Amino acid sequence: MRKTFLLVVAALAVAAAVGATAGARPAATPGVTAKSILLEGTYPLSGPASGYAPIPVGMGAYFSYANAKGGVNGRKINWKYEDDGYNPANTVQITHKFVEQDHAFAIVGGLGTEPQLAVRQYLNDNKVPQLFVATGATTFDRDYAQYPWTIGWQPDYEAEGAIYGKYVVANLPNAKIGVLYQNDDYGHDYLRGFKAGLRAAHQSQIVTAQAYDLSATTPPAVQMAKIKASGADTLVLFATPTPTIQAYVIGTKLGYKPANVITNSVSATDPFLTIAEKSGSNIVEGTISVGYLLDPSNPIYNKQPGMKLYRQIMAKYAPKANANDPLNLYGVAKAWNVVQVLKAAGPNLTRAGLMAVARKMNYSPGDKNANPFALPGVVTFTHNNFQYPISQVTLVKYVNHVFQPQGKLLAGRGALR
Amino acid sequence: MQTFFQTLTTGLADGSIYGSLALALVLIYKATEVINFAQGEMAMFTTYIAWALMGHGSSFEWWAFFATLGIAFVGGAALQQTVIRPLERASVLTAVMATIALLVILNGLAAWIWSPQLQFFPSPFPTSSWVIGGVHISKQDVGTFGVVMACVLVLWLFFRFTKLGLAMRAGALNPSAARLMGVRASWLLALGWGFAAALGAVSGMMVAPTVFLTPNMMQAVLIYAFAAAILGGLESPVGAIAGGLSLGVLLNMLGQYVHPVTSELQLPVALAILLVVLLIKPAGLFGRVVVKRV
Amino acid sequence: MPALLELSDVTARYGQVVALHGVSLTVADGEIVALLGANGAGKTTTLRAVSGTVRRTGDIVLGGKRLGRATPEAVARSGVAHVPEGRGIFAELTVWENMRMGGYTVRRPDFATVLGYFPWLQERRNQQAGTLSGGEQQMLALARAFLSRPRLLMLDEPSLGLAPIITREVFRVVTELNQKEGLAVLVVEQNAAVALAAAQRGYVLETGRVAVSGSAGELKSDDAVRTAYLGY
Amino acid sequence: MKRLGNPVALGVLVVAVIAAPFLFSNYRTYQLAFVGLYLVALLGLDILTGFTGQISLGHGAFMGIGAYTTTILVVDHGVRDLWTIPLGGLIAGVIGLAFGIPATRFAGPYLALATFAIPLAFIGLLKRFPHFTGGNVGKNLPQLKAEFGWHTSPSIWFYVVCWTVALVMLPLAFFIVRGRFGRAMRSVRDSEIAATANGISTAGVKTLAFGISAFYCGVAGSLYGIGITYVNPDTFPIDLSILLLVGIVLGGAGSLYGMLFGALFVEFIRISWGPALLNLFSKVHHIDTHAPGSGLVVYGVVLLLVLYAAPSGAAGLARFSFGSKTRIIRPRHPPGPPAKGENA
Repeated sequence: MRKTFLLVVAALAVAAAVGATAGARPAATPGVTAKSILLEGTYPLSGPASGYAPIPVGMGAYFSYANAKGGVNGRKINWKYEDDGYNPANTVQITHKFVEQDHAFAIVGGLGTEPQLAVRQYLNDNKVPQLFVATGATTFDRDYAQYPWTIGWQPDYEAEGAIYGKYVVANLPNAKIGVLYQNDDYGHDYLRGFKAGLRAAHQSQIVTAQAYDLSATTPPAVQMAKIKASGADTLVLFATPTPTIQAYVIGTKLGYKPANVITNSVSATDPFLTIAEKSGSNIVEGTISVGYLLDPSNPIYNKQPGMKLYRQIMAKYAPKANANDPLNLYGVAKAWNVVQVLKAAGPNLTRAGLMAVARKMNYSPGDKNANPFALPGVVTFTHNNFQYPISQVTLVKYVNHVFQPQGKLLAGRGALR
Repeated sequence: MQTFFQTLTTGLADGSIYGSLALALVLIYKATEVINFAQGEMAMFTTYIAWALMGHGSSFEWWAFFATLGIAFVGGAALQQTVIRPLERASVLTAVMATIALLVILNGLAAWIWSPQLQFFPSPFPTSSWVIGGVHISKQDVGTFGVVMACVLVLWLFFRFTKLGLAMRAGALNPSAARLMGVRASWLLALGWGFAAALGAVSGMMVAPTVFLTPNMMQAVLIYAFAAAILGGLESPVGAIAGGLSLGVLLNMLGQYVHPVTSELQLPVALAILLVVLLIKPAGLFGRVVVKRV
Repeated sequence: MPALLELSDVTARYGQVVALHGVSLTVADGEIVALLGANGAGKTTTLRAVSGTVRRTGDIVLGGKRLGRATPEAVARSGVAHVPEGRGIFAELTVWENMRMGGYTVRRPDFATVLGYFPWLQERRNQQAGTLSGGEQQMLALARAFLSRPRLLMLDEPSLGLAPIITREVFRVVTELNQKEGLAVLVVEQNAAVALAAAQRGYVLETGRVAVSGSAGELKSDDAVRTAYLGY
Repeated sequence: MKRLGNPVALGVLVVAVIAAPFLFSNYRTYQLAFVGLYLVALLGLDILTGFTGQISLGHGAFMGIGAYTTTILVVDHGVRDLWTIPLGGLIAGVIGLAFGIPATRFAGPYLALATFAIPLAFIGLLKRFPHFTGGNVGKNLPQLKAEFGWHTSPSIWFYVVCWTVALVMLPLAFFIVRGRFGRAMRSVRDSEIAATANGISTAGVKTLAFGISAFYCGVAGSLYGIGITYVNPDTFPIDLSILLLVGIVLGGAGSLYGMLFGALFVEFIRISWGPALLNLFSKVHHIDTHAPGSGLVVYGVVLLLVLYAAPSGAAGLARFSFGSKTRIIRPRHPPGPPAKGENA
């Protein structure tokens, strides 16, 4: 009799102890004090997607740099992030903690389509900015009316797919195309954009489209064999890094030599393609992709002022990080944009004020305030019903182990100055 | 016809990986009646060690391959003596949870020490393939199959012909009788874990070139190794290898020729086969049903 | 003759159940000693106490070496061969593999001499031990025990499940090993008559204590022992 | 009344549950609501693992089935979310029963392996029928609105719903475990041979235990879906099944009140205690607390320490301190060297 009684009392004591550490009382505007602005975000530091772990490190480096230069209107940025292991259930609980206990001013750069989908409604209900989500899923830009507190940042997958479609129409009008795409929203966004870019006339150029599931335990050998059998002379890869590299290697193993290979920008980074080449693939050379940021692993950008600034920041504020990893530069570039938007929102910061600024951004070379870490000429622009912050990209081609820019910037999303 | 042979060789290569890991599971189960859920992560961790020894994967070195086998052996034995032995008397639940704790720790440690980034792992075999009658047989597949089978053969010779190997087999069958003959039973359990860890290292190093080195690379392979071990019967080493090979070939054939088995259904299909086999033969194809006298 | 094995005030328990309450006995070099008693008297537990396969206290000395805290494998390596209840045969291994296990602790096991005593083992060498008859398995256990060149052989109810003529054959071989090879034997047996025929001395255990002890002749003539264990 | 569990302890628990929302912040109450639903899941799994001795690594998937049932009914068919809770449990329970029938043929480690496959197959099937399950994109659920005249924050209302269900299912668990069926379960756990000898159909008991545990996990799963307001295949990974087992071991398999401890651990280790432990540790010996994988190492080490320190978990400690003799889980190996080939 007494033991169960003791057990329950002991358990409740533990619960009470846990409860005691309630958060601080919220100031006038949550997350903002005279001295600081609290920004928080969730990232996969463990589990299958932990490859993206460098992004928040890069953001932290830029925020430290900005703080050292006087911060934002006299306030220092307090940047905190936690591991959700790419499991939406964790993302939801951690985001509740950010909002209800830590009283963060804004949730910044949350990574992963599904995790951010899981918290979008909650953040909008509580009127907390879901700023610059780290996912290219089109819904985060397109559905701004339904979710006013949510805004994307990087070029969305559908727009990028459309650019590849336009490229094929312009340069490979009678190519036979074999597509390997991931059967989740990531792959579907790319494929939908690609077909839109091809427009009705060229749909028939796609001779086969093979789906691949990320949770599958064997490489896409079967799919690649079918693409080879279809006689496609142009291979299009819309998959995350691991299956993309495996596709390159299996292609060579099967003796498949497509004339052209187009690969989505997420997987077409120098480190990943080097791995494909080292693993013996001989169809990597000549890969077509797109880019919108400077590429630290590519020596041709070393002379750019943005690259010099990036290397200084990383050396000083994130010495242990690998500065050649494009994910770090992605973090720094996004953090730059966050600081610009915070400055523009003025000294009496409010969440609504922040979103208003983010809805009307215009950082362009013309006004001498373009994002220094983006490719020269890339504009960060949002206005009324055009809520695609970065929608310009430049075609790049992988020539002797380096992505060479090919011609001028292309606008993925309709008319743009 | 061409794709049939290609699928067959890939299937045999995959199968040899599942088989070697399944054999490692059987080695530990026969000696300690514990299913080692951390077998996959032990293989992954030792593969990272090999990667570090090979100058962060710059080029494949055979000396590093054998050095890793040695380290894996010692590491496996040490793990048994420190983590598993104190729980020898505990319940099956505690034993299962101990190996799961090991799984989580090793996974976290690998990401912590070597970063979760995708890494290249060199293969000892060229990625080109022989072309025989229009069929592309990848040298890597044949090499993988060869290396894994060679290691399994060495292990078989050890168990069959050496005194220590015989003692380990006897210890697994009847530990108390073996101790009465002067066999140090707890040493043998450590040896069992050592061999299992070394086998895991072999399968890890052979599969890394295709699935690339990440802290989670072995999780998928482990599930198929479980299926192979059960298919063959947890008691029989021969069954584990046969189970692995047949599963590898079956999955590749299904993927190639049966339309609805798209990539996400490969796993459920494999597990369905597993359940069906177990319903017919609860001790697996080669296992023997132990009649228990009270 | 100095005592080869000496137990003084040895107790043993299974969990909370105490099976031996202070047993003392000795086995001299080259002597056969019988351990008699009803079921549950503690005969098997005594052997287990010596071989360390049960939690025990008290002094156990073999040829001057204290074995009180030794593990089973250490006891085996110091010259004690214990053929346990049910003989401890590895059924799935072949006869010859069982034999090799017998010689596990010896650098060059003396198969020739053993085959002298058990010639039929030669042509059964590749047969699975499990397929041997009860008597043959007992003989294999004896051969295996002898291969480890022990100083003391402990047998736990060798007659269990054997026909009488087989039991006599087993004891004949045991006696032969004792005389020719000078092997001391401590044998636990239900069949008191056969045991006392072979043994020089004996002890009778009751509920974990030594009730009666003496030479084989004394025990055979002792009325209490006769009615209780010899049945006439 | 004794049949429904120790009344005094239950009374204290009810008082505490009522008091909590007034004492703690909104966010803590939200977390404590999850403690409630994890308690329901752990009670179910404890009935299967603690009382019937069958280890399952698949009950995360039964929570998934409950959550998806609720989501599909609420989102696609407009059913009120509260009514879907028992429905989620029933459907999971039926599937649990269906799986229980073949599962009875496996023993110990084989069963752990077979159930290891359930969550993986579940995720595969979810993705195979995207139009029905929403596939990888998953589905959002509307946030729970206060009803029956209560106008309070969604977190508080979610807390009330979770703990109402928990405080109904706890005595129900006692009823199951204390009854004749409970004794049959314990005999199956302690020795299947002896149980069969006494005329207990071990297959029947195991199958029913599977069904009951799946029902409990299904109910917990639909609450989980309602609380997270989103379901997709990544939400029910194998780690969830492992976490539930960890809760059982920590709480003390075979003790229902111990599950309260287990639920607290399961909810707080990942989000609060794990990072806190890491920060504490990093002060002593400088490490980067954001280093990838560090959280996993802490979680694994804590689990190992628990296994060594208290193999029978918190409940075991409570019993130990009261000097009670009964072992929660009889050691599988009898004293002395483990006998070989004990089961198939």
